[in-house]
Amino acid sequence: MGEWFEQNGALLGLALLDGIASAALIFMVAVGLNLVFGVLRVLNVAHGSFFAIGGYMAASIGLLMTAVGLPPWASFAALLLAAVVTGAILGPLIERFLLRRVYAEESVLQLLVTFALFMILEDLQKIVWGVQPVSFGGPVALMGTVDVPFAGDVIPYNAYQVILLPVVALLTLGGLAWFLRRTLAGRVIVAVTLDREAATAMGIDAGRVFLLTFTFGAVLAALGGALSAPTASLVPGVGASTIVLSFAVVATAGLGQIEGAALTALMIGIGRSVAVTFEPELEVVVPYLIMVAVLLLRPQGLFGVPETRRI
Amino acid sequence: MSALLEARGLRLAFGGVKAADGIDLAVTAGEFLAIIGPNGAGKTTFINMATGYLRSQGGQILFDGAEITGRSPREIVRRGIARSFQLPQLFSEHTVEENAALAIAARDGIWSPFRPLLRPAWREEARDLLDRFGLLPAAALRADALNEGTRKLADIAMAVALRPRVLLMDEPTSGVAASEKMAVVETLARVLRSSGVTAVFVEHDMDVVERFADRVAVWAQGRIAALGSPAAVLADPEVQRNVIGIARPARATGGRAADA
Amino acid sequence: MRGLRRAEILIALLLAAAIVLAAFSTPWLRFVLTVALAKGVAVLGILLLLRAGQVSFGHALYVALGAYAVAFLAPRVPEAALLLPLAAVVAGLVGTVVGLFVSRYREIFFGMLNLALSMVFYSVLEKLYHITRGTDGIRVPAITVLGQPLEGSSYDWAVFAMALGLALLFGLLARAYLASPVGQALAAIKTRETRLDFMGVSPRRVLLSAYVLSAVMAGCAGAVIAMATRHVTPLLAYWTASGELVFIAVLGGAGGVLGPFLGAATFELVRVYAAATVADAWGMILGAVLLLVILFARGGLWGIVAARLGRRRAA
Amino acid sequence: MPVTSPLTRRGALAAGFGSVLLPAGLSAQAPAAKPSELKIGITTFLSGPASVFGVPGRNAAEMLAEEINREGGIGGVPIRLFFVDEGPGIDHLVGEFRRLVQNEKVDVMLASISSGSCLACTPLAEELRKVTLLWDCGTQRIFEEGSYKYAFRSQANSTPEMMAPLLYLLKHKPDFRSLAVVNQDYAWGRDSWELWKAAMDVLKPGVRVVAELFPRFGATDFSAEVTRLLALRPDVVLSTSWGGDLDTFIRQSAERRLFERSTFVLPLAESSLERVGRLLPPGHIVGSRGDHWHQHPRPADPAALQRFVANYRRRFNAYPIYPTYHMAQAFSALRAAYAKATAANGGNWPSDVQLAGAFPGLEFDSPTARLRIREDGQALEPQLIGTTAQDDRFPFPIMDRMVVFPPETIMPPVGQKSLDWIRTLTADAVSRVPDPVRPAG
Repeated sequence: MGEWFEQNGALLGLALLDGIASAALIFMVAVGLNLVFGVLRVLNVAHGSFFAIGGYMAASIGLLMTAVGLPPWASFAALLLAAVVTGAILGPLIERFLLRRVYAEESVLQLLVTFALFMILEDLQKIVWGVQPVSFGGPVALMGTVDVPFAGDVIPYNAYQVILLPVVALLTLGGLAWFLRRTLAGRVIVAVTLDREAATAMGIDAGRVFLLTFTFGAVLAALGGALSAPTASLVPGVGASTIVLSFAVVATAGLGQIEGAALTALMIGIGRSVAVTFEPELEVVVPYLIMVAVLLLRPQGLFGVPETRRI
Repeated sequence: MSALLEARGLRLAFGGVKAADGIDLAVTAGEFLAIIGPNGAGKTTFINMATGYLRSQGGQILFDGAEITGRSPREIVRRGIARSFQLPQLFSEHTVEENAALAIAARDGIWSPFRPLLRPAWREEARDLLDRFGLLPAAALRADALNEGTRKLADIAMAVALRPRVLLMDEPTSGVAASEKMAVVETLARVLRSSGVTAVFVEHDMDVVERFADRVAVWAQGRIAALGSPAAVLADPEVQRNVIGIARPARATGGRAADA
Repeated sequence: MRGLRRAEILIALLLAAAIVLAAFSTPWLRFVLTVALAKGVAVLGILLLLRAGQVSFGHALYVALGAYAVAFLAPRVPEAALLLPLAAVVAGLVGTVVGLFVSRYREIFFGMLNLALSMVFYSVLEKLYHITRGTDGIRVPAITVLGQPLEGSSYDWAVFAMALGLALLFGLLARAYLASPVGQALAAIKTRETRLDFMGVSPRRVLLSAYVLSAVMAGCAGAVIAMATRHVTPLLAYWTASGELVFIAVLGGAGGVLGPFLGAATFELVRVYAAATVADAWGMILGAVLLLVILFARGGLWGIVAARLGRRRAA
Repeated sequence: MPVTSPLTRRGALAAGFGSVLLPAGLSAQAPAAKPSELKIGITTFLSGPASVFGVPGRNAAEMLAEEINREGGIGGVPIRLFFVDEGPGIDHLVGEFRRLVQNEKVDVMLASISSGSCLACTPLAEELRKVTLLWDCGTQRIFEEGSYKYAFRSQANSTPEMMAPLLYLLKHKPDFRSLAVVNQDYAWGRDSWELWKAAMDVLKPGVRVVAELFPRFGATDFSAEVTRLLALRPDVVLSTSWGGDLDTFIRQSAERRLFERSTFVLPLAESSLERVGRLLPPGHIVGSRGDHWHQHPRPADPAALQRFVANYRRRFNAYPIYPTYHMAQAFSALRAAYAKATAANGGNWPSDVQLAGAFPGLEFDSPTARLRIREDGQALEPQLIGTTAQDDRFPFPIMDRMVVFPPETIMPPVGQKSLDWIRTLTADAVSRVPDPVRPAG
């Protein structure tokens, strides 16, 4: 073991860096989904569409800003703007006109409503943005690289990926934790997550909480998409692969748990990059293996509270 | 007489609250034992422990001489201890008749995948059972369409359908309209006596206790504070102050025993 | 209620006759309907789990297992009458092992564990490239049907008949199962699982029985799909294929065993017509159809039929 | 618009449902009267990540159909196109294939981008006795493992597409000692690596393969892979990826200066050049799955290529990429086959069998070369490989030191399987690599 570390310790360190960067993105998307699931109890498949549309929107706005000659730093504003625009338009529309009509229905119907929506939005993206890969590299180029020493050499990393993304993810985590625990609106959300009946019985307007949470979740998904636009190319189907991964995170993390989502994202991100370094063929199944392993040990998810079966 | 169901030094605490603090209680075969006591004293906890829903932190539970401490609810019910619930636990998408038939099926074996649940024999037994509880008019109604009193009776009927030797009932008359309460109790008593079931029930209504119980146990702060015949126990000034004093006024004003 | 159950059989026979007629009059429909019937059988399994309130997002695993079982065994056992039960056994065995694990879980955990396992299987199919040919898939060699080496349209007819036979068989089986105590206990899992425990019934075992049955059904469906398309690829196990099964279940309606078949036929035909009209936006059309059904006909297509029948009876 | 009208197609579909049609088998023998229109079914990706190729392919088909119809059609018969999406999977594809043949009565099918789709469609073509041109899929297995009377391929296959870049590398960068591969995790990614590895082991034994990475198809982040490659410092990085995957891989490699450490071999990068632009630095080896590029150094008919490129750019605001050339090849082959079969039939319109009979030995023009279909149904298509270079006329890298490989030198003869043939190769193969073409003018 010690010998192995001597040989591979540095490699492991590099894998950790990559893992943290990719975990940051996974977290950004999954935490929104988990929040929405915790409060509305709707597993929102269209979350993947929000991610994709947020990404496309960021690329469009960013390229537009560059075209009209705005300074380079404006590209960061483009990312944020894209997320807010996407989430604040799509979120309330969908919650108000679709989800609200099926809250009383069985969960499979709610889920299928979002699935149908996902199929529709998927084709809409193709109509609006076409099928050719779209990307927007501005912010990455702007931030440049940081050199990490390795074996008498250096490995350049994108500052955007290893510094900005983790910082944004940490700020989001911290901000969310503060919001949920220290503010009234946040406590209301937590109350609804823990016990919807009791919360509504106490006079909480569940409708408003749902609307706010859903919109907030949509903004987070779109932000995830916008943040990935500078490093990845957006193609049709990118939303689909995002949503499966986010589902896995939610199930592993536990209902509505933001710290759970963070830890799960970290495990998946690092697990995958370690797999790429030492056992590449395992990379694809890492999220699923982690989920199965966690649920074997903790059937309610990492941070899930075992639901007392009330009698 | 030997005890059919017996607790020895049973202990369970939630956080700092002691629901059972060394309980010794023996239920004799054939008797109706009422458990009374202030809210939160641990009465329901006793039922939950005896049926395997909660695991005790100390002590033993014996049924028919064999230890059942820590067994699963399924195993305990198969040995002959059934229970009913303070909040009725019905299958809300099924009719009352189907609920009863499911209980009968659970007793006789549900693994007959090619014969319908409502096969003639079970259907007849279900209807007979419902008839004895006066539930026949509601047989075809979905369980989620019933009023509270009917749900309560159906809940008990399902437990009775299992043909237990001991039936543990958690507030069998809460939620039943005051005007019907005594009739319900009569029905219940008749059904249980005729099938020779031993009954333990948690109850807040002292009229019901007086009428129904052979013995009364007073549960207070996780201990059995008093045990004896209804007349003796209910006359105890200590009991009157601590337990009945809480329950009586509620009944006088609302016409109902105070719910949990 | 009884009347509706009898009407159900009548409608099933009418539907079968209509399908045969359509397959007879229009050769290309024969294939589409074969696949639709097969998917209907798989969806029937989904419906059993839906009765217990559980949604599996991984049943494509069993469809793919059945299909690959046929593809791998056909060179050695080139007989449909043997391949079909073999596929069912393979799916049933895997279903039992997986079921023992997932039947402990409910709701999102149940759904996602199923999804995870099907995705792991998908990856295995892709990774074991030298055995499975990866995404290129495997061609199913020519097989005999009841000893007859068939070709062209007579082979297609045989597979169609097999699909129709399976649909009827499993339709009746599922009907009997759902009416039985175990089947009724499934719905009890959804509404009040703990009570089952206090009645001495293991909810886990009840769910397991439905799970194994659903795996067998999906396996048979996969076998028929393999025999009909004569080419199997890992895409059969992808999560979207599982999603499609749930989609069809909801579209058809979970209220009766005819729902899956109504749903599957509608799904396939809408997709064909949508694809013929706007080849690159069929997803949007399917999505819109599903939305409309959920918003305006919550019982699905079977719900609409049943309501019509009920009204006529009442009138 | 002469191409498709949704309304009439829906009508035709409705008419087909319920009308009693002849059994499919008869269509091949049906008397061949000259039809009023020539119906062509085309399967291509219209959804999912592979629509990156599928949609340009369809665009090219629509453009070509219009051009052909403006000139009076094929043999005087206007053509009409029917598109099928490969995205939903094999069962949908097979159903649509049957519908087009049996209900829409298409005369010819152009099948598939995905090799899996082609493998499913070719036997179907035989069963339905319908001429099917494999217009884009790559797998060499089809004509090496089976023989077909109705299926033909109007472009090269994976073997020459991998042999050409390997030989180019061996000729122009002969002293590399280590190599890493980063291919998409699906059949093409695995297949292309298997071919490359087998040939490399024969032609340059002893190359150390330091990493075999197969990231998920459709992956959006290659950071871990790039890190691994930066740490390993292989002399050569091979990637047969394409589409969004390749764009992202190039982008992340460029940002992290991996291009400075290793020479990249990207056999499909032609399709990404315009999008990745200057991110892809000079000095790396790229190919285009065939003999096509808008700056082709020596096209057989420069005017034809220019016209094709200009028309496509005008219409779709992008340079044509290899699927569009492949589509043009399929149309050209079809046109030539109809001409040949009609001539052989005494000037009368050919039946399905007669049309099929025209393909073996058929010669036809691509925008850049004259191609021939061998007797096994496989076309002989040259392969163009070049090295990236900067050119101020373009906002993206162009190819320099371009080599056009004659097809016979980079693929097995009829009847021999690729891996068997590869084992017979000698170092001679490298010395026979042609010199780079000097662009005319």
